[in-house]
Amino acid sequence: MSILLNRESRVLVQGMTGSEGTFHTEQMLAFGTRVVAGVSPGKGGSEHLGLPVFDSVQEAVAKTSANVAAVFVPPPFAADAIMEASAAGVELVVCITELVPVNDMVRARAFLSRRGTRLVGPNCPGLMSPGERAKVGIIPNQNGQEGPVGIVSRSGTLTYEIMQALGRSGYGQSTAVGIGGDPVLGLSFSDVLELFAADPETGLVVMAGEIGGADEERAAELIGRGYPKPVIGFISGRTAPPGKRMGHAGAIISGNTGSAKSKVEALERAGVQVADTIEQIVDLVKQRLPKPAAV
Amino acid sequence: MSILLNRESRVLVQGMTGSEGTFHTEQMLAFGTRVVAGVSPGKGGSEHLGLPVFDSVQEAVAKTSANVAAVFVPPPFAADAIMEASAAGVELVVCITELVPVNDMVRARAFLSRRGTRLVGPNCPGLMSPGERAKVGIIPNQNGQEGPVGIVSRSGTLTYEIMQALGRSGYGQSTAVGIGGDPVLGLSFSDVLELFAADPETGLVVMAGEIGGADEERAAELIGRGYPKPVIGFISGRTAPPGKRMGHAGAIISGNTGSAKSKVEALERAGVQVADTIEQIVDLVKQRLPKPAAV
Amino acid sequence: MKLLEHQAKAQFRQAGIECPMGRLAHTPAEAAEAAREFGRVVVKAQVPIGGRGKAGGVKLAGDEEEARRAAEQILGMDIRGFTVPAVLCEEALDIARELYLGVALDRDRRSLVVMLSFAGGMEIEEVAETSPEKIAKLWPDPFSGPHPFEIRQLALDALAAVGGEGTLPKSKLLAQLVPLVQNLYSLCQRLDATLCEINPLVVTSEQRLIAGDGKVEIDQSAEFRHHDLVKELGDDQEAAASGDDPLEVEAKRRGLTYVHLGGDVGVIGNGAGLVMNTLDLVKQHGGEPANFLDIGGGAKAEVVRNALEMVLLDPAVKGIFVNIFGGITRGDEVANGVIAARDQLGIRVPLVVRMTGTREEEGRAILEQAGIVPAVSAPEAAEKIVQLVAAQGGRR
Amino acid sequence: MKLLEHQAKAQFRQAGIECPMGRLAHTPAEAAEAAREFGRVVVKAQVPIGGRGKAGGVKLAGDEEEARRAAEQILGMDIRGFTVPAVLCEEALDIARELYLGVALDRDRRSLVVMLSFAGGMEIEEVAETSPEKIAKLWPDPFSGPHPFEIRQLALDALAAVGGEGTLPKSKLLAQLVPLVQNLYSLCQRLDATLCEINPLVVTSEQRLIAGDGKVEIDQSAEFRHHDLVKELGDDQEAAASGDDPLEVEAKRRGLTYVHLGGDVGVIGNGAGLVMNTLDLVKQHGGEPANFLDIGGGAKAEVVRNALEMVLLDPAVKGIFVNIFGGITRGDEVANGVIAARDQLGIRVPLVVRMTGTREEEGRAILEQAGIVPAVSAPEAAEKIVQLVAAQGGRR
Repeated sequence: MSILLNRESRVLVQGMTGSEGTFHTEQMLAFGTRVVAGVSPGKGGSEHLGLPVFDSVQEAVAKTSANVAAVFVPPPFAADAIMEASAAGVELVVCITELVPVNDMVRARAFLSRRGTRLVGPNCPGLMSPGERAKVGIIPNQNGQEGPVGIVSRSGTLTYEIMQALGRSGYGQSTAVGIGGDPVLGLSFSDVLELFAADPETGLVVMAGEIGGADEERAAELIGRGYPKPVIGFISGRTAPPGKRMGHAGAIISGNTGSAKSKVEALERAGVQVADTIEQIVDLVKQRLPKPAAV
Repeated sequence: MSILLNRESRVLVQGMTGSEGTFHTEQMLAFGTRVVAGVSPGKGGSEHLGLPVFDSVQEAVAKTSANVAAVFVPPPFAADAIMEASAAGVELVVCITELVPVNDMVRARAFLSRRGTRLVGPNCPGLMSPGERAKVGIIPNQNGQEGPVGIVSRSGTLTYEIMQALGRSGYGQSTAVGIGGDPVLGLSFSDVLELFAADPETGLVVMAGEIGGADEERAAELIGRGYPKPVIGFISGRTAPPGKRMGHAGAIISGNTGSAKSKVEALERAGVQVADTIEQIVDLVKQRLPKPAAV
Repeated sequence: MKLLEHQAKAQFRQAGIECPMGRLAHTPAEAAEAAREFGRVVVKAQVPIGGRGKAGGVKLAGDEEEARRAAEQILGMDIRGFTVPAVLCEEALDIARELYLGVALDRDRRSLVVMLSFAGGMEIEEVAETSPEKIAKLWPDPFSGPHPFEIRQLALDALAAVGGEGTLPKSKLLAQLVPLVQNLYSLCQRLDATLCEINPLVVTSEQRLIAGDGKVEIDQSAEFRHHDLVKELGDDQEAAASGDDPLEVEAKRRGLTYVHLGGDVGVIGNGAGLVMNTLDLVKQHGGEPANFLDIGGGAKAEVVRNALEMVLLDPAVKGIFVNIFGGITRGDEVANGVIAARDQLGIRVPLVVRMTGTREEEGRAILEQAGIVPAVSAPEAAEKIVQLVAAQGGRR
Repeated sequence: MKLLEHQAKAQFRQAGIECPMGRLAHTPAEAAEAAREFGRVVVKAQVPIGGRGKAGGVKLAGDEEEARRAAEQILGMDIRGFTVPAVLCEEALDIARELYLGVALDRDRRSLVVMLSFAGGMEIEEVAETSPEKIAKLWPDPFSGPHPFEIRQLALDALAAVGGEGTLPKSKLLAQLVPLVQNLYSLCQRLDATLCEINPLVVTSEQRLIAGDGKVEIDQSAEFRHHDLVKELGDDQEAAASGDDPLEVEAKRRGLTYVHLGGDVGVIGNGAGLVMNTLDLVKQHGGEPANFLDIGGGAKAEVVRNALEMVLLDPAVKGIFVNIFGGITRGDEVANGVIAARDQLGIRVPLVVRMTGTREEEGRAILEQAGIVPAVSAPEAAEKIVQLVAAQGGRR
C-alpha cells in the first residue's frame, strides 16, 4: 500500500523529450514505474525511450489510459501543462518545474480545484512509493526503500536526506512526498497527512517543514484535533535571520508569521515531537516505531 | 401548481428604486407577488414602496430569505447584477433589462451554470403564475388568468397577445414564461418544456418562437423524443426577408439556418401543430383541451 | 457594426496579429504609390459586404501602372449596392495555403466559439455546409479565454480533419497559432465583438501565418463601451455605406430599430416579436409592409413621435399601423406620442392604432378624446389598414 | 523586484488609478521647481524600504524655499542602509481620511487577496495584528478577477467594520471603488505582481479617492515576461539601491540565489531546504555561516564554479562547505564544477564537499581523482568545516 501512487499508476511525462525529462524518465523506468507515454507538442507520432510520444495529454490519455502526469516543461509553460493534464482527466499531476510564476500557479490551482485534480508541486521532487516500485519525479532511486514511514516535506533535498538517514537504520517508506517549496502549492501538509492517516502501510509520518507560510501551523491544527498515527516534525531555517528571502519563494520570514519558532511551537502544542537534526528524526522514529518492517 | 414561481417565492428587486423598477414592483405587489426587498447599491437602509432597500443582494438574502431576483438595472450593470444574485444563492434570476451586451451575457451564463442558478432573460417580460398570484417581470396584470395552459415565448408582447386571446376564450395559464429575444439567453424553450412536462397543472403548452437561432429546432428534437403533453407551436417573422436583422438581436435569418420555414418544419416533424395566427392558436388549444379549467 | 477590411486589420495589428503591409488609397495615384512601396500588390474594394472577389472588386497588380489601372476600375464601382469609396493596396503574399480562423458568437452554446480549418479561403461557407467536420471548434471559458493547450488541441483537431496535411510543420503551426488565437480572442472580447474572423489566414511560403482578410462585427448593445472607436470607424464608413438604404441610415441616426421592406403599409409596434407578427398579419391580409419599426420596451411619447416621423419619411407609405401591447410600454405614453405626432407633423395618411395592455384604458381614452378611434384586435386592425391603403391606391 | 514609490505610481497612472500630481527631483532646485508648479508639496525619499516617515525622509513644504530645504535635508540621507538618491515632490492632498487598499498574494488561500480597510495609513500593520476584523477581504476568482458586486460587498464589509463611518457617502464610495479595485487587480495580474498596495488611499476633502503612496512587488519568477520593464526600473533603482549589500547586488547580477549573512563559513548547497538546514548545522556546530547560496535543481558545472567564485568574493569567508544531495542535480556535474573552480580560481581556503544522491559515485570518483576528499554525512562535514575555519582564526 501507499498513497497517491502505486504499481497500477500509469504515468505520462510532459516534456519527456527534453534533457531533464529524458534523464528522469529513464530513472523512473529504472525504478519500475509504469511510464506509458510522453507528451511533447509538435513531436507527436515519434518514439522516445521506447515510449510513444503524443502532441497532447488528451491524445496520450486516450491512447494509453495514463492517469498520472509528471510535468518537466520549462517555467513559462508549466501552469498550462498542469491544466492540460487536469482537463484531460489525469487524476494526479506532479510538477517538478521550479520558478513557475506565482500568478500562473494561482490560476492553475483554481482550474484544478474545479475539476478535483490532485497536484503535487510545483518546485518539488515528486513522490515515491518504494513498495510499489513507483516513482514520479526526481527522488534518487537509491533512496527508495519499502517500509512503514510516510514522509512529507517541503524541500526536495531534505526529503532525500531524511530517506537516506532513515533507510540506513532500516526504516523504509510507504510513500515519500515532496510537496514543494513555492508559495502557491498543490497538496498541503494537511492534505498529505490525511492521506497517510488512511493508508494501512503507513505507521508513522515524518513531516519536514521550513520557515514561511502557515501550512505547518495548519497541519498542527489538524494533528491537534486527533491524528491516528505518530508524527515526527522537523523545521529547517531555524537560524535564518528574519526578513531575508531564503531561495525558496516560500521561505521568508516576515515578523512572527511563518517563523521556525511559531511552527515548532504549533507542532509541539499538537503533541508532535520536533527533531532538531536529521539524526534526531531517526532517533525519534526508533522510539515510536521500534521495529522497522522487514523489507 | 406552476413552474419556477409560486406563492412561496420571495422576490427581491434589483434596481427597485429606479422608475421602471418602481412601476413594475408596484404592479407585482398589486398582482399579489411576495416582493420582500429591493436592492440599490448605496441606498441600503432606506425604504421604498414600504419595502426595505439593501446595498447588496447578499444582505437582502440574509435579512429576508429572498430566493427569486428580478433585475431592472440598466444594461451596463445587468450582467453583474445577475451574477450577484447567483453568488448570493438566489435560485431564480429574471432579467428584464434589454440591450445587455452579448459578451456580458456569455460571462454571466458561465458564472451561473457553475452554480446551478436558473436565469430567465435578459430582454424578456419575465413570468407569471396566475393561480399562485405570483409574477416577476412586466407581464400586464390584467392578462393573468389561472388555468391549464403553459406558455413559453421569445417575445414579450406576443406572450401578452397569446395570454389575452386565450383568456378571452376561458383558457388561463399555469405559468407564462417569456424567455427573451436575445442571442444569449438563460432558460431555453427545451428547459421550460421540461419543467412544464413535470407540472401537474399544465395540461398543454403553447410555444411561440421566432426566426433566428436554433432553440426552436432543439425544442422540436426534445418533443420528438416523446413529450407527455400536447404542444401548440407558433413562429413569428415568417414574412421577414432573409439577412435582415429584425430588432431582437436574436431575430435574424442567415441563409437557411433559423428561418421560420426550418422551425415550422422541425416542429411539425416532431408532431407539433403550428398555428398561423394567434386566433388559430386559440382554435388549436380548444381542440386539444376541450374544457378550460374553471377559474 | 461591421468593420471594413482595413479597419479590421488596424485592430488586428494593435492586437499583435500580423497583416500584410498595405495602405488605403482613395485615388488611382495613391494606389500606384502603394505599388511603388510594396511591389506586387492586391487592390481590394473596401465595402461592408462579402463577395467582392466575384464582383471584380479585388485585383492583382504587378507594378505601379497596373495598380493605378486596377484602382481606376474598382473605385466608384457598385458592389451589391455599395459604391466603392476606397481600395486597400497590400503587398501580395506568397501563398502556400489558406486557412480559416474565426471567433464568433455561438448562440446554441451561449458562448464564443473559436473555429479553425485547413480548408479555408473563399469556400469556407461551402465547407461549413458540406463537410463541417473539417472545421475544428473550441468553446473557451469566457473568463479564462482559450488556454494554450486548448488552442494546440484545436490545431491538432483541425489538422487531423485534413489527414494531417497541414503544409507547415506541426511545431511551427502550434507555436504560431497559440498567440494568434489568444490575440484574436482577446480582441473579440475587448471590442465586445460577436465576430472576429481571419479568412484566409495565409500560410506563406516562408511558413508564417498572416491575416489575408479580416472581418469584425461589434455588438450594437455594447457600443456604449466603445464610443470613440465606433464614432471614428463610423465616420470612416459613412462614405462606404453610400449604397446603404438612406431610410435605414436615417433611422440609425435617430436611434430607431428600423428595417426598410419596400411596401406601402408603415408598421410600428413594441417588441420585435409583436412587430414581426404584425408584418405577418399585414401580409396575411394582402398588404405589403413598408418597414419594420420596433419602438422597444418602455417607449415614451417622444419615441413614438420620432417613430411616426421616421415611417413618414418613406414616400411609399400610404398608411400606418401602430400596434402596441403594453408591458413596460404604457398606453398613455403611446397615445400622447401618436397625438403629438399627428398634430406636429400634420399626418394625412390613414392611421390605425391598436392598443392593449398596461394603461390600456388611459391610452384609449386619450386617443378617443383626440378623435382617433383605436382598433380592438390586431387582425381587425391589420385588415382595416390594408383596406385603407388599398383605397388610397396602394398595393393590395 | 520592489518598485520605488514613483515607479509604482507611474504604473498606477497607466492603469487608470489617480495619483497626486508630482515629479521626481534629484536636486534641491528641482524640488523647488515642483513647489512652484504644484504649490504646497510633500517631499518624499525614494528608497525601497518602509519607515521613511519615521526616519525623517518625508517632509511637508509650503513653498519653494521650504521644498528646496526639505530636499537638501533628505537627498543623500541614509535610511536604514539606503542612501536617498531622489525625492518625489507631490502636491499636498487635502486629506479627509486615509484608507488602506491592497492586492497581495495569500499563500494560505493560494490566491490573490484584495484587502480594504477604513483604518488605513501608517498604522495598518498594527491594525492587522490587533483588530484584523477591520480589514475586509476578498479572494477573487483569478480568471474573472473581482466582479463589481464583489467589490461593492468588500466596501460594505469594510464600512460595516468601522460602524458605517466612512467619511464619504456610500454611493460615492462604491462608485469610485469598483473601477479602482478592478484597475489595481488587473495591474497586479498584468505585472505578475505579488503585491500592489495603496496606503494611504486618501479620501480628499472633495471626496475623491487618490493613491497617497504605492508599493508594487513583481514576482521574480515572472520577470522573464517583463524584461523591458524590469530592466528599465532596475536601472533606475541601481542608484537607490546604493545602500544594498554589494555582495547581494553582485550575486543578483550573476543570477545566483545568495543571501549575505555575515559569518565566515561559506555555504553552498542545492535546494533551499537543504541549504537552510546546512546553515542550521553550521550554527549547531558553533560556526557562523557567511551566506546562503542555493544553486537550485539541475545545476551544471558552470553554475557551481560561479557559486564558488561568488562566495569567495566575501573577504570574511575562511572556508567553504558545499553540501549537495543529487536529485535533478548530478554529482558528476557538481564535482566537475568544484574542481574547475579550485583550479581556475586558485582557492586556498578549506573546502569541504559533501555529496550524495544522483551520480553520487561518479561525483565522488571525480573529486577523489582530483585530490578532494568528499565528506560522508552532512553533520560530519559541518563539524569539519567549522573546525577548519576555527583553525584559520575564524569565529567558533
